[in-house]
Amino acid sequence: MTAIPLVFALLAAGIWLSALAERFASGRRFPSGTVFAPLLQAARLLSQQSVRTEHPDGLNWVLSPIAYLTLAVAGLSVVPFAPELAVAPLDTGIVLWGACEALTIVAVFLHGWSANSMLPLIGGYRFVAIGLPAMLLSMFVLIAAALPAQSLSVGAIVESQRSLWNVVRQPLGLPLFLLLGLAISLRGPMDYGDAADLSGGTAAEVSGPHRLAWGIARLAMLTAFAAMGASVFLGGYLGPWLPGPVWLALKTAALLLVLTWLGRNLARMPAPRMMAALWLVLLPLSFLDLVIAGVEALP
Amino acid sequence: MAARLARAPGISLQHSIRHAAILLVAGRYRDTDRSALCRLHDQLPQPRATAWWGAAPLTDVHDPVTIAEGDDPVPQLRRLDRDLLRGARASEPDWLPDEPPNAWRGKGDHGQGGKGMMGGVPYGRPMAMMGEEMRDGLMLDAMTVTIGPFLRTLPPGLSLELTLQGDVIQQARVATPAYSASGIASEPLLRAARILELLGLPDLARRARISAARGDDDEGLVAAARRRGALLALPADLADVRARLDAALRRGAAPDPGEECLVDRLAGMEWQSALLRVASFDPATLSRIAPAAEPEEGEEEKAA
Amino acid sequence: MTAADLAFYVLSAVAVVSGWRVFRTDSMVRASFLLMLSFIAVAAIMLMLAAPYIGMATVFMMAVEMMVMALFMVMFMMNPAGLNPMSMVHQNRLSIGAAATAFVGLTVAVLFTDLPHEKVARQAPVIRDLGHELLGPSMLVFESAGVTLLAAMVASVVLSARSGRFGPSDEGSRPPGLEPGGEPAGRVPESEQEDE
Amino acid sequence: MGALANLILAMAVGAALVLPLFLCTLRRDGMNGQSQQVPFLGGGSQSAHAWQRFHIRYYPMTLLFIAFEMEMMFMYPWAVVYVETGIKALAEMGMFLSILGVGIIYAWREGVFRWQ
Repeated sequence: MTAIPLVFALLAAGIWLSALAERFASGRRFPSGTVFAPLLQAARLLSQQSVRTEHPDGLNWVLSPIAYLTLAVAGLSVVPFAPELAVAPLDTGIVLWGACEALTIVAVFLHGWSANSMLPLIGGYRFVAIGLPAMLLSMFVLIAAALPAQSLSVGAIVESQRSLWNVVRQPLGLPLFLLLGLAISLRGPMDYGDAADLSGGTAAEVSGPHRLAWGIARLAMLTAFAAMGASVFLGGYLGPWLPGPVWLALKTAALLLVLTWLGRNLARMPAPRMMAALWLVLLPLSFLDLVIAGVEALP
Repeated sequence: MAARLARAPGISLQHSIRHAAILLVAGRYRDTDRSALCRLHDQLPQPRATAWWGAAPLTDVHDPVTIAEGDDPVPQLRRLDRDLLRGARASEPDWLPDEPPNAWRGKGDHGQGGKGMMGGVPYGRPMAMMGEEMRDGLMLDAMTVTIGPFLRTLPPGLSLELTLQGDVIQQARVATPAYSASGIASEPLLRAARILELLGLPDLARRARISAARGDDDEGLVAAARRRGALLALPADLADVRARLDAALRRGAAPDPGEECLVDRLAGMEWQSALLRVASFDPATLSRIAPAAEPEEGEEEKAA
Repeated sequence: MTAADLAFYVLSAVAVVSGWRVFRTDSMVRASFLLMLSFIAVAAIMLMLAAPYIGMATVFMMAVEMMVMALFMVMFMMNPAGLNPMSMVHQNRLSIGAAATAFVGLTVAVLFTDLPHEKVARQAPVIRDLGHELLGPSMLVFESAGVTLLAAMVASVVLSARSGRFGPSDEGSRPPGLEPGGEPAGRVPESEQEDE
Repeated sequence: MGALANLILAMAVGAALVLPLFLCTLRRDGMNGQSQQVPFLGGGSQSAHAWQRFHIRYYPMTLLFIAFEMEMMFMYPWAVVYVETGIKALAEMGMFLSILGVGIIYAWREGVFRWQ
């Protein structure tokens, strides 16, 4: 129960930080105080009208951003802030995270589908083609991380890194996991849902408060994802001197910055090529990661 | 003109009109594009405004904001934006009549305008019907859409009528040709910027536009594009696009694409690849392979 | 009534109502994801029944499976978004019969089976037990599941992919006629078109 | 049970935080004219509803994916007992994965990972 405020504090800080990092990375200098720029942007969107398209699937159009954000919260609630301090310290933590990823694909697809407009529709379908195999990758690397912990709970995975972080022990894990993070938070080289070649893809038709909600949900998913990555590969709350939640926040922030940088500085290849690369190059790499983790974990 | 905007702080050009607040009409436009311009304007969310930069306002527009061609539009745009947000300037009404594309109300079993499974015009539009497929032979719905003339990822003025099955183009037709930009020295960099944007590299695209506006040569541009995988991301069947991107970044001459018509080259291509190919042609080639009917100067962009 | 009872009734209601709505909505996409909602509610009941792994796995599996089902439903159904209202139920008499039989059969099975009565301990290591079962006594089942899945993969590729190693897989194939020996009902192979 | 209740509570709070954004959507509906609702295509138009029998180009891949997803469900319990069981677990899973690897290689030879 006490962890719920922590979850939302981390989400708020993460959203603000990544919005700021995004602005900073784009190399634009804004005359009005940079620190408040995300808030000004939010205020502008709030003052705009939310346009409806012709006969949209209204219910799903509204539900999909809400579901997206809710899934980010659900994913973050299995992440421990300190020993035994998580909203839901479930034994099946990484399975729940996997379910969140799967449902995120559904939410993004529905967002593209429900506008009844061509560009969002293509974005939604294309996202599914990339999201599904990318999800397989993340499952394999998470299972690899669960091997030394002998448990599927995120807390146990963090505890298993007391001697050595997983990022060193399983060097392939984090890069593969980051790719999935880019995919499910719709950015950079894995942004097949909301890409510029589709004029914003699933978000091409949304404006005003709706666009604000979608943006918040995307950044919330990015934050939840970074916190998960920090826990599974960077030792989560472990660290000297400072209390656990602070360490988790610091590591999350570091991963957020890495993700923002990657998202803006890698080219996106056409979807068919990416799909083939995921299955034929990256999936075998995740098998290799599993084998490395397996051999390393043998008693 | 678009290149000059890229340098301006506080202005960001949007890909979708739904994300913008102000429609900036930059340069002269063709008479044939008037209806597209009106359609685009009406899609803006309220509160909204239009600025005419070196362009003649449509005759029936009330209280137009005009900017002379030689002026810097940024201060005026910022003032306009502020006035809109404060409510000092009223939001513009629709320019097109408030009526559905087809009359439908009250028809059909539930007043939805359609009858049977696929018949009629439910909610004002018909449904897509089955069409031939050229790649895997599955007969599913073929959808015909017109994109452009003011889509940011296409050369300005170019409008394509595409028949799609999923995201693969079955048939393409040039609805209106691109505005001629042959005389402009910075054109290769602007074209490279469009390709980079399609590859998901907005920052590099902006760098190319700034370099185009300054008129200097950004030596590091090719290396930066290479580092970010812009050339690597293009698959082997887009090798011609890769060569043209490389040439455009160096402001060199592109290899000759041959005599084949643009629309024939697009058939069977996936969406992103097709747009990449369209964006990679230089204006002279484009006017040859995508036949131009009435060459005219001008550019249009939208800004927020 | 405890909180757990209340949760059980609410989740059951969600499962039943969304299952019913599957057949009342016109949109294929809505139908698929209503079915997903129904399954998720059942999965949540499983979570309450001390089956944490199976419950979570159900959510996980159903999310991707219904996603794929939605793709195919939209691909092959006329009027996929239900823009013109239509009936989602067919062969009513047969379906009612099948449903009634299944319901009676399952009810009888539940009522007359001697189900185990001892409670599962709150902290029982169910996932670990499942793992030992898979790697120990049920090893053969586990490995033959692998072979079955391989067969499923090969079969789905054979049935669905046109692009083959040796060119289009339907080359020279002739769709069956509407009546035995009749004209092909679908696309006629190009070689035969030339003959005509 | 407590963990589940907390999870649901956190999700409800999250949903409640963004819901107000859509309440103001409903309020402004009146100013949405018919010509504003036309789908955005950069000035272009679509002749029919975008909702159609959408020709997805990766359908054989989705079927392969489902088989893989099934297999994933065996891997979670395996991961938990891996260290206890040792080399035997490695061998069994290696066999299982290589059977599925054959599936991927076959699908690749048949050109499944392409846009159909």
